[in-house]
This record gives sequence, structure tokens and C-alpha cells, in this order.
Amino acid sequence: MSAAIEVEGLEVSFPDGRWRVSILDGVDFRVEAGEVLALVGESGCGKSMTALGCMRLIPKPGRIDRGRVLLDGRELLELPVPAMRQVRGAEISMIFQEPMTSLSPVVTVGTQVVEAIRLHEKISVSAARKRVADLFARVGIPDPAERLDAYPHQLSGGLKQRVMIAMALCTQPRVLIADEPTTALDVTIQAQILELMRELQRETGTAILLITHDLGIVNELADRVAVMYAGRIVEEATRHELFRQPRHPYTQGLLRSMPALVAPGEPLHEIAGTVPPPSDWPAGCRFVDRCPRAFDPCAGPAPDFQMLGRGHSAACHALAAEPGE
Amino acid sequence: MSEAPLLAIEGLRTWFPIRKGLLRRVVGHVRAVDGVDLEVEAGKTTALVGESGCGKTTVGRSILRLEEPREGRILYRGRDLASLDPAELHPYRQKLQIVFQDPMASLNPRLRVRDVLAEGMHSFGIGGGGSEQTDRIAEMLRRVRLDPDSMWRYPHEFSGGQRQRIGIARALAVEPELLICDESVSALDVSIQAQILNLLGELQDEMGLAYLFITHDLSVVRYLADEVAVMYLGEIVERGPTARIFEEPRHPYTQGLLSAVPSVDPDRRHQAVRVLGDVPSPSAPPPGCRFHTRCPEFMERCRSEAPTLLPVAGGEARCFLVE
Amino acid sequence: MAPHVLSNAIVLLLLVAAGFALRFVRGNRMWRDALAQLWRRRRGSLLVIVAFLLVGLLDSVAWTGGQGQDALAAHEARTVIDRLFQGDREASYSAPLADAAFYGGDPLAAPGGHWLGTDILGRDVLHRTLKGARVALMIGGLTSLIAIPLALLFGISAGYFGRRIDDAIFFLISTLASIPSLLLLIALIMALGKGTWQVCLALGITSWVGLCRVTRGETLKLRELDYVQAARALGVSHGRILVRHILPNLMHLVIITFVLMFSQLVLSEAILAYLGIGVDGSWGEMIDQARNELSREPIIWWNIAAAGSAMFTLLLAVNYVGDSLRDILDPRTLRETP
Amino acid sequence: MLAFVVRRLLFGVAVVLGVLGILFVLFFQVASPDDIARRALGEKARPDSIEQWKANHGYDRPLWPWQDFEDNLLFHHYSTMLSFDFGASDVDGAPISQRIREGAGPSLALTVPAFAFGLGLAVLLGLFVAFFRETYIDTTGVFLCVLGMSVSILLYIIAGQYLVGKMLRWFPISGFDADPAVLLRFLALPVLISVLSGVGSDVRFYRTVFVEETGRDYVRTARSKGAGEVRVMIRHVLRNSLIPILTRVVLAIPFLFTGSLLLESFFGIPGLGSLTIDAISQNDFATLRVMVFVLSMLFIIGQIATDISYALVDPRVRLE
Amino acid sequence: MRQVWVAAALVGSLCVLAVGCNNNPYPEHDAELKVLYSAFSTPHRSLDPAEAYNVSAHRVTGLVYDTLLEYHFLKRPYTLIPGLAKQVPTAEPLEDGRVRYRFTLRPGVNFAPDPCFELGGAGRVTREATMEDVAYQLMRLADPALNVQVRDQFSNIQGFKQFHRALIERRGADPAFAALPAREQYAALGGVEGVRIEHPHALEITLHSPYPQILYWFAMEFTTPVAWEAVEYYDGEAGRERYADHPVGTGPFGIDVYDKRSRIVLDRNPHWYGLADPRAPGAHYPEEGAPGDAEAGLLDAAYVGRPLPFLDRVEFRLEKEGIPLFNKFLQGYYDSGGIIKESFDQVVQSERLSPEMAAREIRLQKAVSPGIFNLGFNMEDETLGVPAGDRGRKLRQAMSLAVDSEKWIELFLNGRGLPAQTPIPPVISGAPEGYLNPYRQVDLDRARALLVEAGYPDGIDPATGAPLKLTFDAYEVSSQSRPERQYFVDEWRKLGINVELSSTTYNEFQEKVDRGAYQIYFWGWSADYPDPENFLFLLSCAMRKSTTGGPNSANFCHPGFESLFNQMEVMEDGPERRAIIREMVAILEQERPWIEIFNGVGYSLAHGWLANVKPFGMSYPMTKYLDIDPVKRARVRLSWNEPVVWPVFAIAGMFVVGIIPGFRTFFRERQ
Repeated sequence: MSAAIEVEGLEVSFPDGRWRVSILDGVDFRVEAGEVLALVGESGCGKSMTALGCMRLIPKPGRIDRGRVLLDGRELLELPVPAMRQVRGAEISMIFQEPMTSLSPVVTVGTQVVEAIRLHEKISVSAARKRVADLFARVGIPDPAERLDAYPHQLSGGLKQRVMIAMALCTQPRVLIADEPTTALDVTIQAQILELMRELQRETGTAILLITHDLGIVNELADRVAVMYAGRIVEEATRHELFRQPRHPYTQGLLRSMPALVAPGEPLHEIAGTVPPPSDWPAGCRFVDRCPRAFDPCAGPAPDFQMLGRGHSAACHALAAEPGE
Repeated sequence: MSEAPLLAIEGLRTWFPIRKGLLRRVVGHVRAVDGVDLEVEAGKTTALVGESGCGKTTVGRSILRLEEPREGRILYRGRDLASLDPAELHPYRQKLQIVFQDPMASLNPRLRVRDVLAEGMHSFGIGGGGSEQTDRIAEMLRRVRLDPDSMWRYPHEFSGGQRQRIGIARALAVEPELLICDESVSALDVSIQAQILNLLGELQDEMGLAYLFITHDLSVVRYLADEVAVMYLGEIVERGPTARIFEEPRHPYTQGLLSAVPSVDPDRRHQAVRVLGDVPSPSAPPPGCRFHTRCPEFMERCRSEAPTLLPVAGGEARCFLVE
Repeated sequence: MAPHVLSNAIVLLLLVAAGFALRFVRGNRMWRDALAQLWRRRRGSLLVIVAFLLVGLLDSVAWTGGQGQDALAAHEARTVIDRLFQGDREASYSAPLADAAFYGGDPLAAPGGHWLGTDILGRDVLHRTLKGARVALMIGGLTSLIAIPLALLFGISAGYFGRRIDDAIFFLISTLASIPSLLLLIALIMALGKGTWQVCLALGITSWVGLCRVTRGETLKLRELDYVQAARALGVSHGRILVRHILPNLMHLVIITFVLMFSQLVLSEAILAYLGIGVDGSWGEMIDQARNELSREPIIWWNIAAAGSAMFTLLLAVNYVGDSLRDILDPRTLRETP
Repeated sequence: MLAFVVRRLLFGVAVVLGVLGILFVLFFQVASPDDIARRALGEKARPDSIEQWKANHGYDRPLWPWQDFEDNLLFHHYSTMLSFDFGASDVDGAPISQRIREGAGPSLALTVPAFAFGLGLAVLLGLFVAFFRETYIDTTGVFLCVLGMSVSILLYIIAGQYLVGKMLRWFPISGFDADPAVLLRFLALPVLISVLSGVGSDVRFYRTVFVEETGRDYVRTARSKGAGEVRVMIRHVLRNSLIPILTRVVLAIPFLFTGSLLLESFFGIPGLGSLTIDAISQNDFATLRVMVFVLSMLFIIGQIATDISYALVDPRVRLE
Repeated sequence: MRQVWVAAALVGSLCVLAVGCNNNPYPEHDAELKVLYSAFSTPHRSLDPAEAYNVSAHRVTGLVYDTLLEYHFLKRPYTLIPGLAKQVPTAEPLEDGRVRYRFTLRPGVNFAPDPCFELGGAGRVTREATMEDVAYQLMRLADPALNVQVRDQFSNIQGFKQFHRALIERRGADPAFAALPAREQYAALGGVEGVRIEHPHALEITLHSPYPQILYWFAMEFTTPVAWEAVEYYDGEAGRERYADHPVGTGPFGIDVYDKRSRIVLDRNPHWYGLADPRAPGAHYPEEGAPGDAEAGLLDAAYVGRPLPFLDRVEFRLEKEGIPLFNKFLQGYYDSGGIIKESFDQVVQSERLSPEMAAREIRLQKAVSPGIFNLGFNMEDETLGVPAGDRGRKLRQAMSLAVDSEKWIELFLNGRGLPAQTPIPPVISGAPEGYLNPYRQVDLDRARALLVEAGYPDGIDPATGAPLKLTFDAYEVSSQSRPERQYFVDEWRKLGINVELSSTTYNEFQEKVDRGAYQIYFWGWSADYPDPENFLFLLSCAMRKSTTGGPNSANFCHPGFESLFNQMEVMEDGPERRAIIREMVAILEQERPWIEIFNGVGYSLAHGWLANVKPFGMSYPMTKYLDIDPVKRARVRLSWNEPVVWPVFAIAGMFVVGIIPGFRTFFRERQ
């Protein structure tokens, strides 16, 4: 059985002066139907770019250099433009971080969702509106029929994000990409949205690629977790395993620097230094300059993934040097 | 309490007028801060927690008189700052400083780090001039763990975390006693946030600073604060020692807030959603208890009657349930 | 003091100021980066502008003495450009690089010496065109000398202090902006009289409004920024905040507006020249003088071509640099002002 | 909404009063009635006829209220202007309001098509260039725009008349006619020149607006829904760009009435632009004064209209 | 969507093709009628015959208003012939120095039809003109309410000034009187004493002192019969035009369309007296002319003796700029035109029409015009004028010697001018013949010698040690005319005098005049009538700008010159008078208040289809003598104006070719 979506060796680069700087460097992952994969990392690590790469929406002047994106085994990167357009929104949908700006401010939200339906289905406007009203009710928008004619600015952030979710789900896509869906929201609203996503995912069985920097949200929603650092995935594991037994030094550092996991009064773990900009990424292991366990091989070629158990793998020379399990 | 707190706020109200109509008459107010009492003790950390729009930032800015409070007293070591005119206020500004959220916007891009730091020193006549000042600035930079040579560089040459350190150094350069940290770590990545939090902790130990920590991030509060005040729609709804608030929250809002925080314990997930709906507009706060529109424990009485802060163990809570 | 001494002094002053500015830019990484980026993107345009500036400066350095084309010349202060390009005066038109007069074919005093030919009075067109560069730069320079301080003063006070001051200044701006600028310009010149200073003053009065608006709006934004608030929390005085925090952060707007304004000013002057109230010796005047020459037979094209393309080249370079500056210095603020 | 409109109108009235004040200073204080009379009467006029002329035109009043509170030029200026009693031309005594009525038609006949074609072309080209952003078409387009902006309108007119009128003989070189069939021929060239000379800066402006909008999040949303590029440009980008476009367009409308000073003058179109030019060249201060006043009024009305029209296009703007 | 665009583009280009490829500025019907197309450059201020006083307005009013006397079409020097009058009157000296002239009006002189005549009786559209109408117009000239620029010239008529003053006083004193129609006011005051109507067709004009030039004024529209109905009807009220915009006269043409800012159309006057009386001197083509006219084809048997006018209609179009006007002339859309100086070379080569133009059957006409352009010195100036005494005179003489007007004429007029020697143009009878002004022949050596005598060796002012600095005020100078003034500055540079060209607005110049703060100016004067007096008065004391505001901007006031002028003014042309004029010229020669520059020579072009063109010089339109071959004109125009279409396709093609690769890369990149 093929995965709902499978990404292999995705490479994306942007021009910087005379050179092209690679900001995704061979990203691989797969999300099975009905599964939630969380892509975690700090800002600038390329997780949003990965999402856009799956949609083939890398903003210019960036471009996909290599790699494959398979949707149910179908190679999306080879599709002609009109066919890809039919895939977007119909088979893969996306929710964005900023519900405030992700909706066109001068068009009613109902019309925007109707457009999403009518781009993929031959259906009358009134029928589409009816369907949108139902969807609105399903994503927990009060007074759905009236809200159809509301403009985005008349809705709160939480409601806007619900509209975005409705828009993403209106065509019953195989894959939903949620890029920081709750980052801009207050914690009480965030809880509501997470609850909603959980529910919908259970009902529809959609595969979700969840992109976030918040390990709490990962814990709430994800089945499996992939940790990204500087354009690469460094560790992948099930949720439980990752929290309990992080193996990559970066993942370990990340978890130990969270105030929620440290007792008050005790110092937090610090990862030395800062994430370098893409133009300064080290040639081998990207974490080498900040890694407490760095040793000679780390400056050499990039480490390969080590299988560390059921669905747990990490890319670290130090792990390779340890006796295998 | 035996000793007077370093800073005590009493009945602070800061409203913003809403002008409408032909003559731009004031037809109402956004009641950003509507009767807040708060205390910060020397060398301790008080956290002010709440969701966006609850007025917590305005409290911080009102203390510094960056917004003019409408009424209330801001007692710094017993002296009411709210009643002072600008000239009288000047010496007190040295004692109260602020660190902002956005490391991009809080530093003037046209000034070198050295000038950023020298500004406050110049204003209060600290550190003299020339090489003495330079030495002092270098010392400040070392203290926030930056290379003293970086004083010759411009803010945009630094990363977000480093900029935040410069912001802290700027505040510390005038030797304040109280630092208001307005969402100072919220915009940072976890690993950077850890660095700054550690730094703040160390500075408190070294210099005996008091912090008023304004944030929405409860995990940071729990890690850092001695006292917590929870704000909702311009009012403090609960106050108390950190441990008590987190273990035994008394106000339904506090309870909802805490339960909404996603847990990082892989064995505990699926938080209960207790607080529903959206925050009402602060220009027209609901009558009665301001939280009643979203409260899971809503009683008929809450609709018309506003609860006052009632004492609970080690603090206060604004709810009829604690009566 | 003789005018040319004053002019020389101003040139010296400008050079010193430019030196300081260059030192400042070199010392300040942000401006240095901006300049470097500009250089990378618009090398050609920058070189063109520098060349015109150089010509303008060379045409402002004058001294008396030396051999001129007539008795009077020896008593006049003549600029470097005059001395280099004036050459010998011809009787009337001659074509570029010709060695005989255009009409009648009499031999020229300076055969082949007039690269761009001569005009009806036998004056060297290249010389006049180069002198026009100084006039164009004067128009831009003097006008901005009037408009920019005015706009900054009013814009910053309106934006920073707000309330009553803002109301008054906003009213003033709105009133001035309501009068169609060309008509206001004409009315002002009719009232002030003709002449370079008067035209520049009128242009200054009509063009400060736009910059004032931009400054006011930007100051309103800056006033609320964290670093200004931090300065207030540090007890920094209003004056010092204005000078250290507000003004420097407006400078890029001023530069961009100025560069974009420059081409408008030169184009406006051309229209004024058509209406007979332009500045003596400007390209606008040359174009207006030369436009009827197009129907001579054979056609006299070099006058209008020289003035037209000089103006066009400078403006193209300025517009291009202005565009790039806008992208480099400020990706947002100025976008929506045309 | 109503309060906003009323307040906006009141401010507009205040600005009108301010404009009148500036006009008064410019046209009565700085240029004195003597100047006006001398100019109107011509070189052969004697001092006594100047006095007579001033008396005939009412310019013999004292200027300021403190000189004569009952009867002074300041009050007279305000009261006549505000009651739209524009009086007669200083030069030939013709009623100015009639002149303006007569001139409006020819001006509009030139400016409205020029404006409509110009707007349509600029928006189309702007969309086109923005659609191909960051390709050589975009670069070339921007270059051509800057090129077009760097040329004086004088050169456009001269070259237009020379090339199109004289060499290619497509259209009459200049002139005007009331007969619509003939009029079309006359207007073709000035309209063409007007469109060409303005299209550069317009296209560049619209391109900037469009490119800016294409970078916004909702455009990404639209693409992620599966909308094609053309649809994105027209349905989403264009729609959201309406506000800056509208500002530019509505503010340009008053200038439709002013006509184009230079074009009308060169092409002999008897509109308000050439009326203004004539007034300038003949020092007809009365007409110039009225023209400035009328145009300022139109401009102020245009601004108010812009503010109100925001609300119609942008649901976010509530007029408060 | 795409289809709509394509359709719109197609329709658009079709429209352009349908309307566009035709540069004819006129409706297509003008082949049948004899329509003369002509142009005017600025809207006329007034066409009221009492006010209209410039060349451009006279080209219209001259057709609408006939005058009692006219100039002969062909004869030179200018000769008066009877127009509406039966004969040219002679002066009758009366006792006490007064002079009387008697005019008799031709019978059957009618106004052009106009609705205004309903005022005199329902249903009337015209009426016969009488001497009452002439007298009415003479009284209007005295009316202070009208802007009459030549009022002084009529003040020799007995009682004229008194009538003027009486009008001012009564109107000021009596509002009821002021409210009456002007005609009734005039009647209430009893009219002008020196204007008596003996009979509807006989008018007596009495002058209180001799003024032989008065007859010329009766050849101008100032003295045309004016219908009171027209003046009262066209009052500018209730949608009616003002009389200044609606001329009604007895001339051969009447106003059909008057759109003052774009188009004026005149149609034949069906009631013109000449139609009934073609033998009247002004109503048929003359039998004799000046020498050379026969050779020029102006005495063609096809025209001689035939009744006038030949044209059906005259149409004027506004043409502000010279170049479009000339180009349209070349395209055949104007029948005749002056040559703008810039196009001169295109048309005229060594004084003759260029072969290209000749091939188009264009004809060239030249005529010296009775006008003068001169530089003037302010004689009240400390440095240049009388206060500087002999130094000043020598300086003026030197400066006069330095200015080469021949070259000026060649550069700026393409030779279309004569270097002026005296203020009086040579075409005026009475001008000194064969006189060469010694100070107007360029002689730089002499000029330098004079400068030494004046105390400015090599132009150095001993007071400052620097070159003498003077200011040349050029007002209302366009960029176009600036080089024309710059030329003089450059000439004086050769002497080492530093003259600064200061261009000012008219008002600034007036202020300088008021303060007496001007030194040198440039000025022109065009004759009202062909008499030396009309030029010499410009230098009389009575016309001084500084004291009287008159046109003597040089403020020249020389006792000897003045007494000679007073003698000359009242004399008839003859050897005696010419001798006096010689003397006056000699004074000017020495005193040099002016540097005479040139008398214009008008070159005008006419297309082959336009017959009977003879330039007149003064501003009297001779349009009624012109004839047109409209069929030929229509044919020729078509052949000259074939549009060139290929650039449209070239541009469109380039655009498409430029776009295609963009489309390809664009879609490839999106893949």
C-alpha cells in the first residue's frame, strides 16, 4: 500500500546574489492515510517550505531542484500545470498560520469557500453555498448561514481559522497540510481548534502533515514526529518515543530547553549559538557547530539515517558510532 | 505583609477613548485596564498572564507612564508615580525599565549598539563620558553575554536572541530595580528562549532585580514566576503564588487557561476544552462578571453582579464560587 | 562678494559635505550596504548621475581672467565648462562636427570643434547642454533645500506632537494640496516674479506638501515603535528622541522622495519654460526654443536632440536609481505614493 | 457613515475657505489691481483709463476689512466666489461661468477618452507585466515605463505632431470641431499622446500594487485551492488592488475637467486647459482665479468621493 | 474571456482604421462651396468695432464692417478710395482754424440680416444704414464704458472730449440716467458738437484744429455704421451674446458661427450694397493697379470689373502654434499662410520659392509692412539718458553703431525685413527716401572711438574699473524669442559693454517703468494709417511714458524735435513737410533715443487654387477680392494626404514577437 503522501529527496533552493542557496536538502518522509505526521523545528529550518513544496507553491524565485512528491503513488512534480491545479485544493489542501491574512479581505468568506468547491466540482453556486453552510456548522461556526456573507474582518481569529479549515476540507482531500495552524491564536482558542482538527481527522481519516514549532501541539495531535534542522530531517519517531527517548542531540536539546519540562529554579538547557542562515550551513552535519557530542566525523559527509527501532530513526554520526541495538 | 512592596499598583485604570460622530465626541472607552491591583516585591518575579487583548501590556506601559493612566496609583517605594509631572518623574524612570517583545522593532536600526546603551546612561548622567562610558557599556554587554566588541555594530547585524540581549542591556545600563518584561521571550524559538530565560534568572540572582513578567505563555510563568496575576478583559481575575495557581486554580478562567495548554507529557494528551467561544470586545465588556459569557460554571447571578476580588489561600480570586 | 566667489565657496562647501557624507556612509554599515547594492544594481545610472553632478560642479567653479572669445570675456568669471567647451563663436547654425556653416557654407571659426553643432546664435550646443545640467541640478537642489526642511519640520511636528499642531498642519497641507500644483506654481511665479530663485521657491512651496504627508504618516508610525517607547522609558527628552530616533529613520524616505521628486521638478520646469516662466538656460528652455527648428529645411535637429536627450538621460538614470533606492531602502512605506 | 460624510464635508468647506484665502493673497495682495488693469488695457492705456477700468470692475475697493469694513475686496472675493458669481474676465469682459461651461465640453471630449483608454491600458499592461513578474517581459516593461516617465510631455507632443500628424498623416495635426464625426479625427492624436505620456507612470504604479498584492497570503490560499494564475490575477489580485487604483482614479477625475494645459494649447482645443493658458498668457487674473478655485473645489470633492468610495470597495473600512 | 478581448481589440482597430486614416480637419462637403480657410492664434478680446484694435480682430471685423473710405486693393503707395461714402471728402478750412469734412453715404447700404433688427420693428431682419449709425458709433468712441484705445485720436473732433466728460459726470451723478440705454444717454446729452447729420446720407465732421490724418480713421472700422439694435439686443443677458462677440455690420460678410475659442465662420451678406451697385469703387475688382500687378496676374481679365465678393464663406480656425498651422497649410488645409520663420528655408531659397514648393503651385508674395521694431533707451536714465549729457549721447551712438540689424534680420527673420534707418517705414509716403542713417551702419571702430569719448574706453566704466553694466529688460519673452534679444547683448559685448538680459513678466516691467528703473527695451509699432505722424508721435513729449503713460517709452522729449513735430502734424503731405521730417530725422540720428532695427517684409504663401492674392501690409483684410477653385483644391488635398499605415503593423508585429518567448519561458518555469 502506498502512503497518502510520500516525499523523497526534496531539494529546494533560492538565489542569493550569484549563487543558489539550498534551503531544503533531501527531505524524505511519508504520511499514511489517517495518520498525523508532525514536522517540528525552529523558525528557518525549512518546514514551511517543505509544505509548500508538496503543493508545488514554492514562491519565486525559489524552485524545486530535485526530489519526488508522490500522492497515492502519483508523481506530482511531473504533472502538467493544469493537472496540478486540479490536485491542489481537491486532493491536497492546506491551512496556513495567519488566518488574519490568508483570506481575501474584500470577498465574503462564503464566496471564498464556494470558489474552492467550484474550482473542482461542477456545482451550482446555491448548491455550493448550502454545502458550505453545512461545513461551517460542522467546523463549529455559530450561525453558519449568516456567516457565509461575513467578511473576514468581521470574524475573530478563531472563526477565521475555522473557515480556513472548512475551506481545506470542503473537497474531502486525501492529504491536509496544516502549517502552524494555531500559532497566531490564543491558548483557549488554540485548544478549541486542536480539538476540532482531532475530531475531523477521526471522522474523515485524512492524512495530516502538521507543521509546528510547538512540541505541545505535537503531543496533542501527532502520531509520528519528524524533527527538522537546517533544511534536513534529523530524527523521526513515534510521538511517544520521541518525547521519551529522543536520540539526536538536537532533539534532546530542544526538549530539555523547554520550561515545561524543567522544574522551576533549575537552569534550562541551552543549545549553544544560533541557527546559522542557509548560506552558512555547514557542509556535513548541519548541527555540528552547536552539538555537544560533535567529534571528528561530524565535519565530514552528512550522516545517514540510523534505524533505531520501530519507526525511529535519526541522522547522527555519534549514534552510528554507538553499538547498534 | 511586613515590608512595603517595591511596586504596588492600586486601582489602575487606563482607558482609550472611542471618538465618533460629527464632532468626534468621546462616545465610549476601550477599557484596556479597568481597576488593576498588583504588587511586585524587590528581587522577586511577578507574572502577569492573560490572552491577547486582556490589557496586560497596557498595565506595563501605564506603570512607566508610556500611557497616561486615567486613575489609580502607581506606588514605587511608596511614592505615587501617577501623580508626578514629567520633570519629577524623570529620576524614577531610571528605576523602572522595560524589555519589549519584538527584538526587531525595539532597537533603532540607525544607532550602534553602543549608542543604544549610552542613551539611557546619558539621560540619567550615569557612567560619565568617553572611555569610562565605553568600559561601562562593555561591562553591560559582557553581563548579557555578548562580545563587548559588538558595541560598534548595528542591530540588524545580530540575531533575534542577541538583539533581545541588547534590549536587556539597554534597560540594565541605567541600573533599574524593576524590569518589566513585556512578552520578552514570546517571539523567540525555544532554544533561544531558554538562553534568555537563563540569563534573566542569573541577572536576578546577581543584581537583585525584580521582574514584572508580562506573558501569555504559562509554561514560562510556571518556570519563572514567584507570584502570578491572571488578567481577563482589563481585570485581575486571580492572584497568588505560582505553585498554588498552577496546582489549585480557583477562578474558572484560570482553570480553563491551564487546561488549554497542550501538555508535553506523551502519556497525557487531549486536554479538555473548558473555555469556549471568543473574548468579548473590551470596549463593551459584558455586565456582571466579565467572564460569564464563556464561563463553564456560569450562574444566573454572574450575569448582573460583578464579583470582587475575594481572598483565597495565598491570594485572591474574582469569582462567586470562592465565597 | 562677487557671485562667482560665492559659487566657488558653495562648491567647496558641497565637496566637504559630500566628503563627510561619504565618510558617514562608509562608516555606517547599513548605508554602505545600501550603496553597495545600488552600485551593483544600477552602476550605469549612478555613473550617469555622478557625471552630471560633476558637470554641474565644474560649471559652478569660476574665475576671471584668461583669454576669451571677446573683450568682455576677460572681465567675466567663467566656469570650467565655459573654458573647456565654449570654443569659438560661429555666425549661426552649424551641424555637429561640421566644418562649414549650415546655411551658406561659410567656413567655421572652429571647424569640427562643435560636437553637437551650434544654435541660431552660433553658440556651441554641447556647451549649452552641459550648462543646462547645472540648471537642472540647481532646480532640484535649491527646491529640495526649501522643501525638505519645511516638510520635515511640519511633518515631524504634526506626527509627533499630534492633536492641535497636527490639526493645524493637516489643514495647511490639505489646503495647499487642494490647489492643482501646476496652477499654484504658475500663480506663485506670477506673484514672485521670474528667475531661478523664484521658480525654485515656487517649486519648493508646491512640492513640500507631498513629502510632508509622508513624513507625518511615518512619524505617526515611528512614534509608536518600541525603541521610541524605550527611549521615553529611559527619560530621553522629546528633542533628543526627534533627533536620534525619528529623524534618522525618516532619512531614507527623504532621500527616496527627493530622488523621485527630482524628475518631477525638472519636468515641471520644462512646462514652465513653455509658458515663458521657466529658468534661464534650462533644458526646458532649450527644448522650447528648439521645437520650431524642427520644421526648418533641412531640419535642425541637434538642439532639441541634445537638450531632450540630456534631460532624458539624467531623468532616466535618476528614476532608475530612485526605483532601486525604494526597493533597497524601504520595501514598504513608499510603495503607494506615486 | 452620515456623520463621517458630514464631517468630511465640513472639513472640505474649511479647506475651500483656505484655498480662497491663498487665492486672495496671491491675486490681490501680491499682484495688485493696478497690474491687472494695466495688463487688461494693453500698452496704450493711460492712467485715467486705468482708474476708470478699476472702477468698472470693482477693483477700486480697499483690500482688507480694516481699511473699509463695509466694502472691501476680501469680503467681495469670498462672497462672489462662494456664491459662484464668477463675474467677468478681466481681459474681454466675457462672463467666466459661461466660459467654463463652454470649455468643459471640449475638455471632457479630450480627457474622458484619454482617461478611459489610459486607465484601461494601464491596468491591462500592469496586470500583464505583473503576471510575467521577474521575467524579461517584466524588466522590459518596467524599463519602458521609466523611459516613458523620463520624457517631457513637450517632447511627446512635438514628436507626436511631427511623426503622426506630419509624416504618417494619420490624423489632423491639430484642431477641433463640434461635429462628432470630425471631432473623432481631431481627438485621436491628442488622446494618443495623452495616453502614451501617462501610461508609463501608471503602469509602473499598478504593477507595484499588483506585485505587492500577489505576495500576500490570501493569494497563496487561492493558489492552494487550485486557482490558476490568470484567475488569481483577475479575481483576487485585481479585486484587492482596487483601493490604490481607486485612489488614483478618483483623484484624477477632477483633472478631467481641467483639461490638459499643454495638449489643448498645442492642439487648439477650446477647453478649460487652453482657457487657463490664455488667462495666463493674457494675465487674465479673474479667469485664472476662478479656474484655480473651481479646480480646487473639484479636487476637494474628488477627495471626499475617494474617501466615501473606499467604503464601497473595501468592506473593512467603516467610515468612522 | 479571451474571446471578448480579441473582439474588443478587433473592434478597436477597426474604429481606428475607419476614423483614423484621414487627416482632413473639415467636414467632407466643402468641394462645392468657395470656402476660404484661414486661422487665428488667440481668441479675440472684442469684435466691437469701437474696441477691436489688433491685426487678428481686424481680419474678422474688416469683413463684417464696411467703412466710409477704403484703401485701393492694388495701388501703392496706399490710396484711399470711397467705400460706403460716395467720394473721399476734402478738408474745408473754417475761420478760427477749424476744419470741416463732409461725407455723403451711398444709398442702399444695408446691414447683414440679424434677429436684432426686430427691436426696430417686428419681422424685420435688416435695415438700411444711415449716417445716424455712423454718428452713433462716433459717440460710442467717446463712451468711457467702452475700452476704446484710440480715443485720443478722435479728440480733435469738436466737442468730443466734452461729450466724454459729460458722460462720466452724468453717470456718476444720476443713477437713473446711467440705467438708460446708451443711445438715449447720448441723445440726452445732445451728442458730439462736431458731428452733425444734415441728412440721413450726409455727415459733417468739424475738427477744432487741423488733423489731416482723420480721413485715415474713416477707413477703419472705428467709424463704421453701427446698428443701435445690435448693441442693445446683444447685451449678454438672457442667453444672448454680447455685442463684442456678435458683430453686425454692413460688410460683404456676416457672422454665421462665432465660437470664439475655436472657430469663426462668415457667410455672404445677401444685402450687401455691392450686390445692388456693382459699379461702386469698393464693389468690383479694380481695373488698374500698381506697376507689376499685370505681370503678377492680378489684372486678369477673368476678374477685372467683376462684382465682389467671390467667396461664399470664410472660415477661421484657432491655431495657437505656428508649426501645426504651417504644416496644415502644406497639407492644403489652409489656403494661404504666413511663413513661420523656421520653415522659411523649406519654402524660400535665395529669395525664391523652393522647387518643391513651386511644384506644388504654391506662390510667394512679399510686402514691406508699415511698421518698425526698435531698441529704445530710457532717456531719463542716469547713465544712458539726458542726465548723462554728452557722455550718454556718445554711449547711445556707440551702441547704435554696434548693432548689426542685417544679420539679425537674416537670423531671425530669414531676411524678411529691411534694416530700418528712421522710425518711419519706407512704404509710408513722406518717409525720407534714400536716407542711410550713419549711426545704423555697423562700424565697431567708430563705436569704440565714441566710447572713449564718452569715457568708457573698451567699455570699462572708470567708476568701477569693470565693464560698464547695463540692463536690457525683455518682458514677455518666450524661450523662442529669447535668442532674438540675446543677439543684441552679444553685439554690445563686442564693445566690452556688459549688458544683462533680464527677462521679466509684464507686471514686473511695468513696475520698473513706474520707478523709471529700466534702461533698454525692445519694442515694435505697427501703423494705424500710412502717415509719418503715426510714427513720429511715438517720440513726442506728449506721449512720454514717465509723465503721461503714453507710448513714448524712451521718454524722449527734445525741444527742437517737439516744435518740428507740432508743425509737421497738421500739414498735408508735400515737399515742405518732407523737409521738416528730414530735420526731425536728423535730430533722432544724433540723439539716438532709439536704435531702429527693422521694418518687416511680409512673405506670404498662397496655394495655386487661390486667386488675386496681393499682400497689403497694413491690417486691412482684402478678402473680398480673393477667389478659390474648390474642385482643384479638393483633388490636390487628397493626393497630398495619403496616410502611411505600415508602422501600425510593424509595431504590433514587434510587440507580438517580443512577447512570445516570454510566454514560453513563463510556463516552463511554472512547471
